[in-house]
Amino acid sequence: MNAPAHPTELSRRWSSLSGIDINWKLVIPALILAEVINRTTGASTTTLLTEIIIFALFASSLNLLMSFGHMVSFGHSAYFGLGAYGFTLAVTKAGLPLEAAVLLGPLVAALGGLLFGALCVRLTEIYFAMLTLACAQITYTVLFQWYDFTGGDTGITGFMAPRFGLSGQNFASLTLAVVTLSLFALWWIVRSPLGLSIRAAGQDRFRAEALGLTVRRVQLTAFVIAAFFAGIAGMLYAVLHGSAFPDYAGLGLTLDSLIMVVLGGLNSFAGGIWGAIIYKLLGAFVPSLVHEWELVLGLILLVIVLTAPKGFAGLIARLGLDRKGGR
Amino acid sequence: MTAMLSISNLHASYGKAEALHGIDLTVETGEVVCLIGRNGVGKSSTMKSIVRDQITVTGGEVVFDGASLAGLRPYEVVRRGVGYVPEDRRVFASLSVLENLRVPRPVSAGDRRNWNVEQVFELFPQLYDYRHRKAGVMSGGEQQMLSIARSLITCPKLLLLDEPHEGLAPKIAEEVVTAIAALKREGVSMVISEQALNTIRRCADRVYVVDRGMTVWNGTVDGFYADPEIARKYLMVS
Amino acid sequence: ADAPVKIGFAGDLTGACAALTEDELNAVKIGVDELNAKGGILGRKVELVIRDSQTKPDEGAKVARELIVDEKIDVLTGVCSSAVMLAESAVSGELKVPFYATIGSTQRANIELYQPYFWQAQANATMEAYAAAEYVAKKAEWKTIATMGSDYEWGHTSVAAFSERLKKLRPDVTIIDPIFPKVGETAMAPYITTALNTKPDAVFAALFGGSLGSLIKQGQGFGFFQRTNLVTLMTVDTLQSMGSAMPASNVYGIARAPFFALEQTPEVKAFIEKYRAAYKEYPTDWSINGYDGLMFYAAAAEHAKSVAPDAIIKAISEISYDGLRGKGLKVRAFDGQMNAPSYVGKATKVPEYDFPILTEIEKFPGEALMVSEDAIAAARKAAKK
Amino acid sequence: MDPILSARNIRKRYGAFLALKDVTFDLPRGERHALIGPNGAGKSTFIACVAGQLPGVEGKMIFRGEDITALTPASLAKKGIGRTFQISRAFLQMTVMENIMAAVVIASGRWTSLSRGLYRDNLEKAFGLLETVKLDDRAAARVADLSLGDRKRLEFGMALAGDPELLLLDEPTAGMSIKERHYLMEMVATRMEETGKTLLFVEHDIDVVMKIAQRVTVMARGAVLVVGTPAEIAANEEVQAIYLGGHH
Amino acid sequence: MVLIQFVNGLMEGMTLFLIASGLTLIFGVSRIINFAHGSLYMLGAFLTYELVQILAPGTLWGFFASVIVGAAIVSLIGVLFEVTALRRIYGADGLMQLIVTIALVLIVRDVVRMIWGPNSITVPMPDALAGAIVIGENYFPLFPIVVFAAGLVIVLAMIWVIYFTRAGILLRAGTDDRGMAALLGINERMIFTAVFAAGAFLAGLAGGLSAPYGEVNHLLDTTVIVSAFIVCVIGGLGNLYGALAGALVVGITKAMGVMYFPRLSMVLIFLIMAAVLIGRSLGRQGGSAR
Ligand SMILES: Nc1ncnc2c1ncn2[C@@H]1O[C@H](COP(=O)(O)OP(=O)(O)OP(=O)(O)O)[C@@H](O)[C@H]1O
Ligand SMILES: Nc1ncnc2c1ncn2[C@@H]1O[C@H](COP(=O)(O)OP(=O)(O)OP(=O)(O)O)[C@@H](O)[C@H]1O
Ligand SMILES: CC(C)C[C@H](N)C(=O)O
Ligand SMILES: [Mg+2]
Ligand SMILES: [Mg+2]
Repeated sequence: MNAPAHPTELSRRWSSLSGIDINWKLVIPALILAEVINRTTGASTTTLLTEIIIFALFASSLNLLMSFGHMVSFGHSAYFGLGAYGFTLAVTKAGLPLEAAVLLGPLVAALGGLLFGALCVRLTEIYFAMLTLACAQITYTVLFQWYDFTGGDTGITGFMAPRFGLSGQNFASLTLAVVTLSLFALWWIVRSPLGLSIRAAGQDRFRAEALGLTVRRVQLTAFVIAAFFAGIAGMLYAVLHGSAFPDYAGLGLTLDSLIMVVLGGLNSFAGGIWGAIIYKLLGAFVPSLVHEWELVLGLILLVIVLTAPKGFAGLIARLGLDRKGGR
Repeated sequence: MTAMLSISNLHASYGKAEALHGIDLTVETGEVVCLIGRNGVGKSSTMKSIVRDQITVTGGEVVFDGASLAGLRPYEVVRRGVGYVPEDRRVFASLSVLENLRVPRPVSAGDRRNWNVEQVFELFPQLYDYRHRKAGVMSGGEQQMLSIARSLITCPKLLLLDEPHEGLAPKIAEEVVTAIAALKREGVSMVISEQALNTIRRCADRVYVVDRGMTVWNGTVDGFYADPEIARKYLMVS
Repeated sequence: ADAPVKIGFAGDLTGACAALTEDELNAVKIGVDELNAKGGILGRKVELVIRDSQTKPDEGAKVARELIVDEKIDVLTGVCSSAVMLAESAVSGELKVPFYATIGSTQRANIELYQPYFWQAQANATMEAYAAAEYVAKKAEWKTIATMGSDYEWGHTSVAAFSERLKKLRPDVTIIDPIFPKVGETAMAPYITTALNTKPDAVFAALFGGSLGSLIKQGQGFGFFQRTNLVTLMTVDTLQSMGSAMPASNVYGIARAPFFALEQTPEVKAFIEKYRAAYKEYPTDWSINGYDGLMFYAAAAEHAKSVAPDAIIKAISEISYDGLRGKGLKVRAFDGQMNAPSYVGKATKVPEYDFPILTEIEKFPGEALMVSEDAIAAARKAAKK
Repeated sequence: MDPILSARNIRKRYGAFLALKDVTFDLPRGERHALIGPNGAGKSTFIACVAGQLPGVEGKMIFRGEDITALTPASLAKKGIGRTFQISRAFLQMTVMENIMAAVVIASGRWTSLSRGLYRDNLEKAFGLLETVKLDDRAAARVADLSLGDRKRLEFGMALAGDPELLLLDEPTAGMSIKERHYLMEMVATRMEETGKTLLFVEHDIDVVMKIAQRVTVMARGAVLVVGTPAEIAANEEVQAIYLGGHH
Repeated sequence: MVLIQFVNGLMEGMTLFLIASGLTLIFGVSRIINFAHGSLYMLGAFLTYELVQILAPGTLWGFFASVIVGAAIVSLIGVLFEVTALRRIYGADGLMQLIVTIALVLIVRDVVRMIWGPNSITVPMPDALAGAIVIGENYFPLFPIVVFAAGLVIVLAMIWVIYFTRAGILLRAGTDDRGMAALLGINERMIFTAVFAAGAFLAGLAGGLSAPYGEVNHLLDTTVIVSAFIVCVIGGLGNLYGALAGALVVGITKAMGVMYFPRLSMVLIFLIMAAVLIGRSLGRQGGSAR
């Protein structure tokens, strides 16, 4: 029917068909805005900003699994915790220089992801989720109870100057840079053939296998990548506060990250970022405004979910504001 | 004869995407009407609009048995006497065959035939043999039989059959045609979506050709075959 | 007028420590009102700024930082959980703002994690366990003691300290290896069975909250309180919530500041009345500690004639303070530990109250329980390694 | 002729039910072979056995001289066995184009690639497949939004992406109009013929079988009933009795 | 000792089953992971506390009446929640529903705290159940035995309804494909509301029944929900027989674990869960591969 199209014509058509595009018109002002807020406001806003940035990465790493790999993890905090402890212990126990410790944290998280992931990808759906939960709880318990090594439930504090001794603002800028690069890497992965395979494996494993994809291996790859980036987030968080606690690998943080991804918008790359912004802002302001903050936060969550059942990114897409929120 | 079903200028969409843009369809009481058309033109969507399955009706009228179906939920439509066999079968995978057949709400059929489990087993003996098997593990054809059988138990006045022969071995397909003919004799009206019109030729009264979300032609089966131009225009792969 | 003196309360208002912290905060509010009625601290109004650390260390560190940097508080307090306490203490040390604890009580804050802007305005966990050991040691007929503790820092520290002191005092006593139910465990039957199996004369249990209540309630079905004695943390809130479910005898409780056991000075009576009027219930140990801790800070400020951090830190070890918990409370400069007393007594139902109280109480002055400076120094050195 | 696929005494049990009873079957290289039989005869089960999708299969399966009995679906796909499913399967939340591209990428074996150059290299092939199955106007549609017939076509395209040595089609044309059935099956047949590849397909439309297949195997109740040319099969009385019914 | 420990385990197992049954029921039918299950349990306990005081504290009938009335109120609350919130997002991703139930957790926790304060309360044990059966040196506490019996009754009732009545068939049909159930004339919304009512009732019942035996405070929700999940997962979510088996396995292993692996108190059940999950091979059914 059609005459064979010109190669550039083909690639133009392809990119219009496979777009999870970066909307530079939104991203660049957002980055500038973040930096301006950082430089012009007080210390606690800077801390909040830094946390939002860190959690944007954490939630996005989970989002890689959930939205693209269709692997719902109920234990993603494990890798956040491993990143934080990997870094912290590298400093306190191994006495490594900071540069090395900073790398070690995410690597430990990735290793944890490899170990646990190898078990978890043998299962699917809710059972996958539950095994990730079990793995995270085991991680949490080890951190909680291994006093001699991890400091137990009171965590590790005071081992170094928080933020490498940088000023809050400078550290916020550093975090912004690291997270932006990481998010870019995640985005690159999602758009690459690997990302396509991850999505394929998640959507129909039987179809994917019949095409020749070793589904477990792809899923394990995704798991390790997600763990690695969660580890970067955990490491940054430990540096920010100059401490590490077992809670970093706890159920609470897992739930937070889930809420972020879902609130932000499943099936959208930007979902994790939106979620981190919204949920962290709520978490920062609601408790300081009302005593019954859990009640109010619960109600707000309810309202958000009921008005935007596709998450915030879905809402944005509906308003036609953002191409990133596309699919 | 009064119309059992009359659809006028029906528009319907999935989310934002409109799939039907003007379906007109009338089924007289006791009549068997066939929907034909290429893939993706809206045959299934038409049926789904009648029972409000997944699709949202955005315009037009659907009158069934003298009353409008507007604003009804699927189960209410079905309780008024519409039976539906979806194209993708949708058997309850974790239920046994027997349990699948116990799902439909038993209705009193009035003067129509009161289908019960024994009777559908007579129609499809293979189902009886496997009555304790989980529906999800049955072969494709077996599932199709079950799906048809299940809808019969709702004792419908109007039966919507979306590609009922799909996946059935020729012999069983033949039996289904016989059953359709029998149902017709009992006064059940039917809308059948069918690709292989010749299978259904024996019992169909009229044919509607659907194209791009609209009904573009209707007439008797013989009329359809008399005019090869129609088939060329609307049924050929583009 | 001068700017107000700001008290930053970064407490565990939600989460596992909520109940204790709320009692503490209630009393702190009374204290702030009293101070303001008297003209404030150094003539400056006192202002309370409250944040919820959610019983999460990182959240605690964050709100502590926010209070110090943005709210410019003069002193930080409020924590209950030891883990949050350590996290906030680190921030206090980094930003050099005084911080004192009135509930959270691990001794690690005095040892390797000590920083000079911190003090514990209550007996720490180790001291309380020592008090229990002293009390138990006097029960000559108790020869076998079983031990258990909540499976976290506080439970482990307490059991270890108790065993260590008791062994010293009573070499003839057999101490059974401890068992550690997980934090918040409420299915205590297996632990009860295990403990009873050793036929102990008493069981020392470093438990609180849900685990403790469950132990007492479930124990009765096993004849626990006919077969043995229980020595455990028994603060006023626990006594109240147990109410009629408290066994008639054989329960011994460690407490920090049970209102009925305090010397009933006019101040104490007035405080109890005021608290009851405001909150329709008796003040708990946590309330009294919270109030006393605040007043101690006010006294230190008056003494130093300043709320400047270094002046305060100097003052706390110079003054001797007379509070609800008795006379002569002071903080040891070496590790920031206050010589606060501990109480041990027997839970008994009495007609005056609709909940059991402690009787046959023995009060242990802080000095008798505090770990010596040498020992602390040695522990610090050991931890460095 | 040396068979590309040779099944020896294949037996598959579902609980107490014996779905395949010692099926022995040889498929010559390059042949177009139809598998027919009553519903529940075990056709799909047999296809799944060949594609390695069922656990606990007894007997021996030999593909291009190699024992493949215990291999996983993915490794079989890499060895050159492609398939479609009776109840069509695709990546529902991806676009039609992405589905095809995923099939191409996976078939190329370079799924770990982070380079989008791989897409560029395969664009022509992907768009070609899209056109072959006549879905080019639906390229941007989410598969979940496709009609059932369109999904079937997509499956065709995906199965062809790996240029399999042996293509297994399980009722590939169900839900299509007669014209389309013939078009698609002829298209596949020609493609297989040109490249010397082998086709095994399950089909209930006897006209399609007659036209496309060189030989036909009839299964019933888990066993092979007869094997023969289409004409022989159509004339076989037993086949008529249990499968075709009186009408044909 | 081993025997008593085993009995302890059985008793705890049944309590766990009571907790988990409602969760698994709701999940089984609606695929919703009801995070608020622990909150409903907690409400059951607090309502029992209130009702016992109004009715007849200490008496057997007063206790059971309070538990049942309490559970009924919880059930109403559950229905209210289903109708006003959950129902509106059945079409959305399942995780959205999870978030909605998490929101409910937050709301209930604060409301409970506002009404009953943060301190623990004690529900008085009915006098008749306070004792124990003493055989030689062994004590078998009466109260858990009664809870065990109640649990058994509930298990049998649920199994009967779900696997042997048409109502049960409709429930399971709704699970498989709620839309299709509607297309066969079933008012599927009613099914879901009814299931939610039943699940909430079971949660309230479990909360009320266990209240006198442990501490009741506003933190009960989290502990309960985690153990309920574990039990359901070990048994296979949505599977009643499995939940029963899972509950007993967890109860008994925990009890035995105290004797044999005291250091593992915190992780033991997670280790069991992981082991069971890993042990369960990925079900590759013929149905899904055709
Ligand atoms: N669930 C859905 N969501 C969005 N769009 C849909 C959905 N189902 C069908 N469509 C679209 O609606 C149009 C009509 O589809 P329908 O299923 O009615 O076609 P059909 O005539 O039954 O075709 P076939 O013969 O292939 O079954 C198609 O273009 C299809 O892509
Ligand atoms: N997992 C299973 N458990 C029990 N029986 C099964 C299972 N899977 C398939 N069966 C039965 O095995 C028989 C063969 O099924 P199969 O799908 O291979 O048939 P088929 O020949 O492809 O039929 P159709 O033409 O209807 O697709 C059927 O009777 C089916 O019910
Ligand atoms: C019993 C409590 C006062 C112990 C406190 N939660 C701590 O961790 O120190
Ligand atoms: Mg259709
Ligand atoms: Mg088949």
